[in-house]
Amino acid sequence: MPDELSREELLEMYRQMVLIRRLEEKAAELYTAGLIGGFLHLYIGEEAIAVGACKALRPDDHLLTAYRDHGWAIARGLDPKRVMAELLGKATGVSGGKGGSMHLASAEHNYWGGHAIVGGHLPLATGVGLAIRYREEDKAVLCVFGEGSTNIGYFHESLNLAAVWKLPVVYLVENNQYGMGTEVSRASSRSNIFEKGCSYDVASAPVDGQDVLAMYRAMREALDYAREHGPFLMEAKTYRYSGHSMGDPERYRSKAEIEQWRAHHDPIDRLANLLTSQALAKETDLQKINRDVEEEMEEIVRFAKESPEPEDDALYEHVYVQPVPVQ
Amino acid sequence: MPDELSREELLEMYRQMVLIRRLEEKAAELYTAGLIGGFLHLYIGEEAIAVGACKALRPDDHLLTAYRDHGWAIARGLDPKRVMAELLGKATGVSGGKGGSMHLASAEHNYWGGHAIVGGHLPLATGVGLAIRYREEDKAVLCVFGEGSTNIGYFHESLNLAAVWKLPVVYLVENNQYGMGTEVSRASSRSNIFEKGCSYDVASAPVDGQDVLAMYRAMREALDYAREHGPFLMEAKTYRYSGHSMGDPERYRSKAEIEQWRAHHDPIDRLANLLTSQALAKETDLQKINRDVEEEMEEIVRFAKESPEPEDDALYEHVYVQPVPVQ
Amino acid sequence: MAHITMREAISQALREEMYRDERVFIMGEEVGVWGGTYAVTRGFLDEFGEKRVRDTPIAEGVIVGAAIGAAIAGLRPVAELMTINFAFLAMDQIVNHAAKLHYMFNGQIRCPLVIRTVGGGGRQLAATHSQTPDVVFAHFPGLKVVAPGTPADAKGLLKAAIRDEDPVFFIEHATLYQLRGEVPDDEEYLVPIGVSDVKREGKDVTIVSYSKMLQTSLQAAEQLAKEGIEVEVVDLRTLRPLDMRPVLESVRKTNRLVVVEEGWRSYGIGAEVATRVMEQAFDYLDAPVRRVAQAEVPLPYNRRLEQMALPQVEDVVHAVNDVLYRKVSS
Amino acid sequence: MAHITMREAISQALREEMYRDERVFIMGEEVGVWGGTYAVTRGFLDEFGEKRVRDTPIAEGVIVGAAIGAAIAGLRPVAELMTINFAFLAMDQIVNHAAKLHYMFNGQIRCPLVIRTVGGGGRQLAATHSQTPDVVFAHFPGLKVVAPGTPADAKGLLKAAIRDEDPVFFIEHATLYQLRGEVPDDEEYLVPIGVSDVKREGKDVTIVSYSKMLQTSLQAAEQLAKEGIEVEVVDLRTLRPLDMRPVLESVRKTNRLVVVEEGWRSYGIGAEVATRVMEQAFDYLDAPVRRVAQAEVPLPYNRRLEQMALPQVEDVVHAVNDVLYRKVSS
Ligand SMILES: Cc1ncc(C[n+]2csc(CCOP(=O)(O)OP(=O)(O)O)c2C)c(N)n1
Ligand SMILES: Cc1ncc(C[n+]2csc(CCOP(=O)(O)OP(=O)(O)O)c2C)c(N)n1
Ligand SMILES: [Mg+2]
Ligand SMILES: [Mg+2]
Repeated sequence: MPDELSREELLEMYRQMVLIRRLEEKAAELYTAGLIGGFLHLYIGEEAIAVGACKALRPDDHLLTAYRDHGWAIARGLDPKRVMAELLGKATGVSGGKGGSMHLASAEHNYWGGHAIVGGHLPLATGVGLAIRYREEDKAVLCVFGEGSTNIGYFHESLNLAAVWKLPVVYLVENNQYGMGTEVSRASSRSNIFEKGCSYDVASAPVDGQDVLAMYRAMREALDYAREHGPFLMEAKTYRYSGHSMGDPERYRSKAEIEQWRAHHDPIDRLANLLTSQALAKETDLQKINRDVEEEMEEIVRFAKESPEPEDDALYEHVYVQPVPVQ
Repeated sequence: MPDELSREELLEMYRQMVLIRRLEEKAAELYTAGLIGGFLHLYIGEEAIAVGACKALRPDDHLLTAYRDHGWAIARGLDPKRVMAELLGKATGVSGGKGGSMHLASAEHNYWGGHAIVGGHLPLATGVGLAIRYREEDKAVLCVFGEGSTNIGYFHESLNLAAVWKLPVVYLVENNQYGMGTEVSRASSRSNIFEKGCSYDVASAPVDGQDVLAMYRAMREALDYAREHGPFLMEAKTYRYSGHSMGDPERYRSKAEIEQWRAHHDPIDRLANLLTSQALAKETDLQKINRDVEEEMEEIVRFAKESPEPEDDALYEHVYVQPVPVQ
Repeated sequence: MAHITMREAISQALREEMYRDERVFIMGEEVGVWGGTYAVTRGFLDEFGEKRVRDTPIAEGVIVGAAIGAAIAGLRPVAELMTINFAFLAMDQIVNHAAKLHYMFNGQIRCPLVIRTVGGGGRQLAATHSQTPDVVFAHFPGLKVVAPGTPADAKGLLKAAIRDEDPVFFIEHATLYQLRGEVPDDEEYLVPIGVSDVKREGKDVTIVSYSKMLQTSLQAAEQLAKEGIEVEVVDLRTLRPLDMRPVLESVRKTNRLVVVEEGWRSYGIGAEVATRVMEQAFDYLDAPVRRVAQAEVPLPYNRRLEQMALPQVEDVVHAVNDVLYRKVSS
Repeated sequence: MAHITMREAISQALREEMYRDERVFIMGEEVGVWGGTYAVTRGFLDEFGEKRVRDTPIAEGVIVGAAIGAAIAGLRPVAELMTINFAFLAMDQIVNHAAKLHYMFNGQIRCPLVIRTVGGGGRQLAATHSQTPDVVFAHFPGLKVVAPGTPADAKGLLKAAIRDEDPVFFIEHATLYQLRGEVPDDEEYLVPIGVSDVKREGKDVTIVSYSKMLQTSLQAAEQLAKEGIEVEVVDLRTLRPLDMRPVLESVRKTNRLVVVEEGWRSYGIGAEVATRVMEQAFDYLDAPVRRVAQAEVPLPYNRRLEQMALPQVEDVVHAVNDVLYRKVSS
């Protein structure tokens, strides 16, 4: 049995990865059908990162991510029905239909969003870390972003500040090798992103982002390190199977490259193999999970479709917490 | 004889350092007398950096600096009379009295300013480097800034881009140990700034900024490296004797610390000692230079004081190169 | 003349200028291999090579800053910011550097630079990706700010911008790329920066607008024409410097003014236009100026709410009826 | 009541709120050891310690961003940006994040954050360090923008800002710190955000202004009073949300309006005020609104040129005479 994870926990991690994938496949369908608008950034291929990392995250830890956030929302425990409802812009959505795919969040899960400005949430996460130190809490922040986002000033300013103030933040880079269509080495002076910790004297390490258990272990250690010492920079090597967002012409990579990853590095297959090879589950157990997820998906989609649109008044709500006295 | 520098060249470097110092001492006087307004950032104590570096710079290389720029302007060969006139806001000033102390520049010297937004000129210098590569010229850019400016996003974005595109830029950090009143280790995760090259895979080295010859040698190499390979990050260790700007209460450091640097690390004394100890100059030769500079200073101040103010029309000139057809 | 899309017109302008002048090059996120997020530079990488079509890291500050530097050193960069929302990450370079260097150094430095960017809402991209903050950039002397509303203007103005000696902030609209119109093939076809243009003549009411809202206004004018109301539509095209002559002439004729903009009302483009009309044609106004603008909320993702917040043809029609004191049952 | 300077009033507000609420802390460049570039936080480091008075690196983006993050997590940060010119380096955090998170996440995120900063020209700091771009921040829904013009307002508004649940952009003026005035000692003395205030009553002309230009306007009013002209001076105090009630009431009485601001005229504060008056009190205006504002150039270093560009008391007097159609030999 790997680590201290029980069979049930491992099966639950498997289930989550499958759920994320199914939910996104369904979302792609609904997008094509015109029920989802705006941008839709799929996470398919990267599921092990969110599921492994969130397994290591404590409930009272904090999470901030980029716009490629469906997997993170599910793994963090948000209700998949309300996630799907958000994609459809419904009042029942986690952000009331105002945020959409890129802006999932849930205050009760300490999940502070889904952010669409590249790198923009790194300073925010750094500030959440500051609040933890300020209140002398035993918590950490997980801040997730793509490798393309490490070239922007915010990365530098955040890692430096976190290092100087020893803030408990794990900066997790999902290195899926492309930022939109730009291959990492064409935009970044280091293709091994974890090496960028050195300027800040920040501890860092790479991890196989296709291996949910490796991800879990590395993240648990990184979070403990962050709580005790300060920032940690982790690079998860991964790959996205779909385009950057829906409608990506994908001129920047070959079908063969994608196929190679799908065939040999799929995170779901990998966990399935581990489970069966170590006799922790039978093929039929996994099939049952797959079927359960399919069923759940129907309920998720039904809920989202049948949910009401936001009221007209919602347009003017939440501009301010505190309305002003006059005007 | 150190390197290939002739006795005359060394004496000229000595003269420049003395001129910079006298000019700034005079500027401080004129500031107190109310003839100079705004901010005035003195370079006293750091003269060896500009003089050594500019000696290594070719005429057709480019230079951009921060607001602590008097020394750089002089060392780059700008007319000291017109530099002083600029401090007094006169029409004869290098920037027509519109720029002031922080914004010295001279197109004919490829000196593109004096910039007052911390870090703001790093992207500009990077772009000048891009133009050099674009036109396949055998030139380099020298971009100068303080250690406090290495914590801002521009530093990161610039070094990364220069590394990816192999641009011929030497980024020179004047580490005078304080950014205004903040000691380097309180703001920067690395106090040895040259170590910040590692995230970018950019070659880097420290140099003794109080030693004009070391500075010259290191800069010559760095410029050659940049022309051939790409960016170089150099850190000159130095110290400013005066406050950050005029009127600095200097609560952040002790008088003893300043005295220690003045007494043991003064760049002018150091070159004087070298010249006399190696019998390249007699005490009286140096005294003669000092006297000549004093005399020149009188002429400089007279010129600046007697120069006319800009005409009223100057207010509306140079908002645009190309006025628009109507309005 | 060719009947082409705004996208093609912009592409054409870039291509022609790149052939005309070796110093012109393009840099920005996804302009090369991808072909431009809005497909404006599709094929350019093959045609001009990596030197002149440069994919950059995601780092708006240095994209604009390096473009300024290259301009200082004598090149003619066209820097692309994927959307105007990201221009805020380069705001210091745009307003503190590009807009000021020429003045501050007494003319010694020139920044002949074009920053192309894409603004506007209506695509359900939510609050951070749907803004029309054009006015914010137009506030700064030293910058020129251009925002075309037709394919022909887009081509002519972009070519003029590239040839201009000053920094030009060039705002395209995300939902206008498919708009078609007649565009001169002429490689010397230029539209001058800083000249407003009457896009439709009329005698009853003046509408002032630009960019996407020019199209909305023209549609409203069309609709009103059926009811016998002749609307004159003036297209600002350039927001800084602002050419008020055609606006004033029109208002002196119609005595009624509606200003239509996509951005937020408060401190928007409409306020400046209205105020200048008041300053310079006070006695000609027979009714208070009406502004049509975006509801003052960050734009929501939900399609219906988003459309509620954005100015629609009916809002323009309504405002025109208002300044005519027409009571219309709706 | 105590007769103290604006600097002392602001210090007092900060100090009182820090004692009142453990969650309030200060972060920014040189706020600690140095004691604040404008000496506002002198002594605070000793008094409150390093935890609550935090010197930061020079990195405006993360200063504001980390403050937002701390606010999200329940603290009450007062982030200081040394000058408003550097706010452009944090523009994305201010307008794309602070102003939008509450809305975009449907109320789940709150940013009770104050960004204190310092604007204004007149100190020969040249183009990049002398701006008054207040309007640019006031354009964004989701932000509250405050700019006091008296010591009492500075204290009361800053305390209200710190207690406010929304992000407040608080603009002080670099040349007002020495201004003295009566300030209540009361620790519960608050001035509500979003309420304009009549600072001087009069019946002949209305001047609308705020911040430093409030003082300039009051001086002009004093001077005009000697010539028998009674000027009413309305202080906006808050630029967003904008409270027009006292302005409209005043204009309905005086029928004449001058708007005085330090920033550039085009797309400035004056345009919005003038336009709203036209929209809501069109028939009351007996003369076109006059704007007094900065010449549309980047501010030069030279003192004389700089002063030429900035609005002076005489400019205000002149504008008042204009709207009164008074011919005055000058
Ligand atoms: C500041 C900013 N610039 C540009 C964009 C447009 N954009 C959105 S995602 C993206 C690529 C990001 O790549 P990466 O960080 O590697 O994340 P990935 O999408 O691969 O997960 C870009 C350029 C943006 N949203 N924000
Ligand atoms: C973006 C920005 N933030 C803050 C300032 C204010 N400021 C001017 S100089 C300075 C300190 C810079 O220190 P350093 O880079 O070490 O240069 P030094 O003055 O020591 O030469 C600061 C904070 C500024 N000019 N620009
Ligand atoms: Mg990526
Ligand atoms: Mg320093």
